Amino acid sequence: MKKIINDASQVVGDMLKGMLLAHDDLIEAIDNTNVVVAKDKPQTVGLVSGGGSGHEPAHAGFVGDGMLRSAVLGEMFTSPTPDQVLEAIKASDTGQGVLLIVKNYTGDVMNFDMAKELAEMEGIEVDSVLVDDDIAVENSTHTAGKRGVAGTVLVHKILGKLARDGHTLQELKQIGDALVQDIHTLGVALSGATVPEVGKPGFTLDEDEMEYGVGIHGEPGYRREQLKSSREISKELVEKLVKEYNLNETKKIGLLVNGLGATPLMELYVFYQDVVNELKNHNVEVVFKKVGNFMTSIDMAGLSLTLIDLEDSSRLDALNAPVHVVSW
Amino acid sequence: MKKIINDASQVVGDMLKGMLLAHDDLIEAIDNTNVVVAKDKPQTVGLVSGGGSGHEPAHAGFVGDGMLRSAVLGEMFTSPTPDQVLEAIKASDTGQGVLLIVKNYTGDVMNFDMAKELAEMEGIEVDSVLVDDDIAVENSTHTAGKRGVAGTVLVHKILGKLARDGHTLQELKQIGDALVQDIHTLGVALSGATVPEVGKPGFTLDEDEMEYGVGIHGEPGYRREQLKSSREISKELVEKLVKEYNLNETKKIGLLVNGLGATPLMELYVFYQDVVNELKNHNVEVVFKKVGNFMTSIDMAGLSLTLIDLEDSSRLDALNAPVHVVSW
Amino acid sequence: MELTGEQAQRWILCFQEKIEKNKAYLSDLDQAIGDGDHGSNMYRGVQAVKEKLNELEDPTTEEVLKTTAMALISKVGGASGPLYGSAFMQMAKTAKETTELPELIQAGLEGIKQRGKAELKDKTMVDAWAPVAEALTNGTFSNDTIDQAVEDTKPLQAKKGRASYVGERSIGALDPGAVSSGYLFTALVEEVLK
Amino acid sequence: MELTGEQAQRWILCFQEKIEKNKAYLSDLDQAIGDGDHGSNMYRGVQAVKEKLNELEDPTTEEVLKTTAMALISKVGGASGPLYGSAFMQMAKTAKETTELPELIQAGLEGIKQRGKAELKDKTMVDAWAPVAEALTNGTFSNDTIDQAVEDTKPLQAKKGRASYVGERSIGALDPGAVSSGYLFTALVEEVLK
Ligand SMILES: Nc1ncnc2c1ncn2[C@@H]1O[C@H](COP(=O)(O)OP(=O)(O)O)[C@@H](O)[C@H]1O
Ligand SMILES: Nc1ncnc2c1ncn2[C@@H]1O[C@H](COP(=O)(O)OP(=O)(O)O)[C@@H](O)[C@H]1O
Ligand SMILES: [Mg+2]
Ligand SMILES: [Mg+2]
Ligand SMILES: [Mg+2]
Ligand SMILES: [Mg+2]
Repeated sequence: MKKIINDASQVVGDMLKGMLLAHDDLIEAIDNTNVVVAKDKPQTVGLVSGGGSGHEPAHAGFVGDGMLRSAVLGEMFTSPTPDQVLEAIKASDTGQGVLLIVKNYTGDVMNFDMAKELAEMEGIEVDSVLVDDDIAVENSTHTAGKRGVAGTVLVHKILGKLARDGHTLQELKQIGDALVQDIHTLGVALSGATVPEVGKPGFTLDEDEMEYGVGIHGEPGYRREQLKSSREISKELVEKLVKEYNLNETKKIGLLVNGLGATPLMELYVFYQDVVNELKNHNVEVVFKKVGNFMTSIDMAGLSLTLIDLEDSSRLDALNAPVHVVSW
Repeated sequence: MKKIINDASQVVGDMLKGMLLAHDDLIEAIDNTNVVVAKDKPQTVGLVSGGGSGHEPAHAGFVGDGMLRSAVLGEMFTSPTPDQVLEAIKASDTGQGVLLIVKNYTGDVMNFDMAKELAEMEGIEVDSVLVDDDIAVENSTHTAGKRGVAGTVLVHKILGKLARDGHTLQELKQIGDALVQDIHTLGVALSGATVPEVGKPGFTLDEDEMEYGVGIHGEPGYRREQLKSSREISKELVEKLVKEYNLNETKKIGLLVNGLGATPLMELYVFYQDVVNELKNHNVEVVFKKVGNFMTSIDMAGLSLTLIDLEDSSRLDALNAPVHVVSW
Repeated sequence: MELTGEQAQRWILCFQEKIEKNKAYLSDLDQAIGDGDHGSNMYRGVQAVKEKLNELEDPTTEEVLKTTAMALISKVGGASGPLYGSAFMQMAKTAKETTELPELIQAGLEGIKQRGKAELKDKTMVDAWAPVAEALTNGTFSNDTIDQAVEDTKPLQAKKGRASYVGERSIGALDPGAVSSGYLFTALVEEVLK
Repeated sequence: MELTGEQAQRWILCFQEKIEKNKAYLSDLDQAIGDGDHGSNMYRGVQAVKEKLNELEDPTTEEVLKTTAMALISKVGGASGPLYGSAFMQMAKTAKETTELPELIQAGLEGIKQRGKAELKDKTMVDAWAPVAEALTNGTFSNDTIDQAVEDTKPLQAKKGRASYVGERSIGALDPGAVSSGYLFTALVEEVLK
């Protein structure tokens, strides 16, 4: 493992310190927590998200006016604890209640749920939206369900804008529940991710291997095979993703090409070009696009593609609205 | 080599296509060239930069209102040719002349010089600023001189703002020449970079090795040794960099922590925190900071630290001014 | 079979030792079918528990269980934090009424099931807790109960938690949460039931 | 020793073949003290030159040299593009006055020196061009002149171009630009001076 760090067991705290020093105009931390809060707190519903660390810029990079009110940073790849989430909820409430945006992992769901219970005991209105955009996992009652991955960032952005516009907690919950059903993501990895404290990658791929359908914590995918060209990868991802939509009539969609950490921007753009070409074979009109590192998996090489249904123009407006955050 | 690409020899063109598709609101390309031009062209001096590809988001990511008017993309790590630069100059001139921002490499200098000669023959006023911020190389008449690296991005930003404000070509040249003398950078690598067409890294480092003072094309550094902690690396870089400034009195400075491609944001923040701590031992006040990937070296793991003298408040204002570009 | 506060304290401190000793093993088990952090998650938790418990003087059973619950909830995170936390929280609540061991363990099991919604044979820690709770209640408990319960998670396919993502590939591996729960019950045998 | 248009064309096409054959070798030489692209840079250039030259019918010496210059300038990039480009551009300009070989090569050398500001013994292509130009002028030229000039770049420390970054470590390696220039002159021998 080669990393520019100090103590591997302190890496989340060290990163957080650096982040706060670098962005003291936008964000601050609650003392003695790993909770990042926006300095600017209008009287609106506060959005709270978070999860394990290692997905930078998610989630702290999306804290600020027009997106999240606060982000809770867990240990590397480990859901944060309820007391930390509770602190975030308390710091995010201005009387209009708090909406939790939670990625669908057993740990996150349970820890955020417990925090919600604790906050409600303190008289704060809390609701939550569960993001489960990763179609690599089957959504059956026999599994923990689909995982929440890069599409989560689009939920932050859209609900963040609507919260700023003054929508109520109930409205945001309702809009959010519908929204997450229209966001779908699929990822590929060229290498595993190395958690600093573990010191070795979660999985290893041969020099000519890739894996389709990996999660953002090195969860296994659905197929391992020889490294394909960008064109072939885009074909597979696009074909699987468009199946999630009804494309009898031309549908307005948005695209998010997300790097997993170690993949250069150059490759993301090469891939984006192939995605656009591939989509010409399908009944869609691309009205929004975003290319970059938004929800990473530490130093994993690879990328994910997210599609979002933007037939509802308020979603598109929300995506295009200006924000004051570190990493949108 | 593991990359998400198609034909290794076509990677620059493929990337460019993706970039244009992804950012068609901001940038376009001149037909049959690898020149990226801002869609928005106010009647001001046009700034042109560029160089070999592989440094994404540099330079095309900085094209737009308030930074560059156009960027010329060479082959991977290879200076673009004079005819391409000439096209950029022609597309960037609105009658107020064009300023070239050139990184100090023999190839870039000569190709941009030839383009300047050609443009002048066509009656366009052209001047240039040479950036040589990399203090890893000695500045002697017996070498090609210091190299231009990440600090170049700060030159784009500051001169871009001043050009938008209506400064003349002569003024910008003068301001730029003074500016580049106050910007200094030093980088470290944990791994080499792999040019797609070459297929193997330009140099290799052992699992426990790092190299101080590398360039952004895998140029060798000044020392190879065992991987150090973030704290130790920051100490060495800061100590070497502050020597370039007169710090008898407290000086206002700006910081740029730049990832070289494969290094996660997490590490950049850990390092930034150490840099700030280290600078407490020196007579500086940090008034501007930036952390992210701005001038990369394909998939190299590592980072660079840039210091800039911001005693002159117009520089700070220029850095803080809003811009419409892809990657600032 | 009442559990005194002093016994409860020794029980949990013994659990801490077992987790510390088997930290790497638990993570390796989790690496195979999860994300490889169960050992470090649990270790982070029981270290905090140890610290808190050592601050208590002559605690009641309820105090020990509640202190353990709070420390685990606030230090572990992941899936196991809320699950172990809920187990100890339910035990602490029950301890207000009774400190009978079978009732306590049964309450812990209920806490886990409520929080995690897992059923028997979903290949989770429930598969360790349920047979132990039952055997204690029926008076059929022996050391073998624990080993058997843990071992029985091997042939199961995971239906809950991170291991469910690997589908059929989870068959043949021990469930890490069941193994760590096994340590909890072995500690109980060594410190209380011996 | 006048250079006809037809000879000039054969000369440059022969140069193209040599670059094509030695592409990898030139890049390897550049990898050692530069950035490993001299072979692919030159190859990209001479491919374009070949295409353009094949379009010409009965060209004059000036046309061949100018076409070569333009194709190299617009296709090579890096350091060698402008340098070779300037060399051929100066040769083309001189060809308006005279097509005597010594004068042409001398003009090429001037083009390189003007563009790159390198002196003799800076370990650049100048170290191949200067001795050849001089020997042609003095009538002392032989095949050996080329080999010797190229070989003589080995002990030098680079003072210009990318190789200057490696300082003393450049000593002992051949300069890639001198080697490719050597091919240019060998092609001249084979096609014109033979
Ligand atoms: N829904 C659930 N109900 C009961 N136990 C569960 C459930 N989900 C996961 N577990 C237990 O949690 C263990 C994994 O814990 P851990 O690795 O610490 O958390 P994470 O899965 O978040 O990384 C599993 O081995 C399993 O025993
Ligand atoms: N200032 C200079 N004057 C003359 N020749 C030079 C100069 N700088 C570099 N060269 C030549 O260019 C060659 C390198 O060319 P090339 O590798 O194609 O370009 P780059 O250095 O930009 O990668 C060197 O081997 C040397 O012969
Ligand atoms: Mg985990
Ligand atoms: Mg080069
Ligand atoms: Mg785990
Ligand atoms: Mg070279």
